[in-house]
Amino acid sequence: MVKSPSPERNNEGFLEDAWAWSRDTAEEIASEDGLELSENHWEIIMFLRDFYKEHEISPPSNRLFVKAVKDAMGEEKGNSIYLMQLFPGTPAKTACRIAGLPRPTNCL
Amino acid sequence: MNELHTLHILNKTPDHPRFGECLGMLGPDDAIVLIENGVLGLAAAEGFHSARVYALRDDVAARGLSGSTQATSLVDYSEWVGLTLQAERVISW
Amino acid sequence: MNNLDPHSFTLVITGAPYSTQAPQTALSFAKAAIAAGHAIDRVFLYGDGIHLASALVTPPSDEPHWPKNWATFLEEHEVPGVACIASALRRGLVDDKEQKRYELDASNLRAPFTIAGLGEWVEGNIKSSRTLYFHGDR
Amino acid sequence: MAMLIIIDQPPYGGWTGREALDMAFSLAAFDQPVSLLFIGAGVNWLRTGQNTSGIEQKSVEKNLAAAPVFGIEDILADRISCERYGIAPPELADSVVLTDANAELLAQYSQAAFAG
Repeated sequence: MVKSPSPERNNEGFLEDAWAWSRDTAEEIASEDGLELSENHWEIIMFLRDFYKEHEISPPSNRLFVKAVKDAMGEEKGNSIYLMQLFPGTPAKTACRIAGLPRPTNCL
Repeated sequence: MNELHTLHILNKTPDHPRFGECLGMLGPDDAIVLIENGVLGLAAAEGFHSARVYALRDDVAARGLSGSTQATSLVDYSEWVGLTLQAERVISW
Repeated sequence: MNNLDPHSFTLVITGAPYSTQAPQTALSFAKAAIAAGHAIDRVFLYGDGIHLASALVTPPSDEPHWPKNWATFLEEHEVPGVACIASALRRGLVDDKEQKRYELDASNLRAPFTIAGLGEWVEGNIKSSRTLYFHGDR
Repeated sequence: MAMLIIIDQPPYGGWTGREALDMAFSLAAFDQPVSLLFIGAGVNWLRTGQNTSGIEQKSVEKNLAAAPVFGIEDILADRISCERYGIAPPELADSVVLTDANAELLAQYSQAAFAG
């Protein structure tokens, strides 16, 4: 299988165009963070992409990211420890980057 | 002095939609402070129901309205600061 | 609430200097509050209010310089002045850090103002006895 | 008691409403109780079927739909303003509650603010 060229990204590794994203892109970005994507990762990544499509915004802070996951999947996954394990650092930022969503404005 | 529920700070002219919204949410134990262009409400002889009406002296004077303030108490900045602390809540329109 | 006890205020300015009276009314209010023995916890610039923190504002020499006057006040009374980052970036106000982050040609934030998120506003709201808003007139 | 964020400006022609929504989101992010009130021309936020592709702006209809997810308590719409702009209750999302914007409503909140 021939891989298409990697889509353009900014200096913090975020995609310039959320719709240029593919699963290959996600794996490439994740590997830069030393992450190998499991089914648990994919579940959150696809949730974030659906959320972005539905609301035209990504959750604007880490706390709201956790709230949105909790609203969709319950306490077991909608908690910061679980999401931190999957997406180290600032989970919302790491997860948005892998999911191909725009760089948050650091508003909150 | 009576209890002061909400202090409404109004800086819009009577033609601005928010002027009317403010009057619509005015309660009997509320007070208004007219500031900036809000003081033009004095010239337009707006009815403020039973609310106490204050107007910021500097803004009234700047607009040449010192003569149209019979039922209004003119306040300076320091008295305005005091009013914001007397009220249960303050809303800036 | 007894207005003779010292209180603290968070002031939110959403009107731009020279398009609205908001920054100037807010400064008079702030000075009166301090003169009465109260404290200004912080000043938060939001929406068009962020223009007050621009280092490039240059009014004619015979008009008051509101950004400079505000900066002097903040320094004198050690009051934090914070511009909302989302409002600032959209309107072209950046500090050195954001200049680097977005690879821009220049920065234009006036000291002692800083750029931060709405969390600063939420915190001021919780900590202060009163939060006052100074809007434009449109 | 909750804070009331008021939106009285219609969407798209200006940014104040969006900045009001951001204020509400940030209160929710810090677990501070907050509700939204739409009044005057602001009720035009609540119309369904907004298609913004032609003006290259994000849909406030879609943005606002995230409010309940983030824990914003109530989304209120002033009854008279809705009548004025021909927004009938069936057109309002389930999460929107019709109310009368008056002193009694204001008294239920510790603070009320506009974004600009």
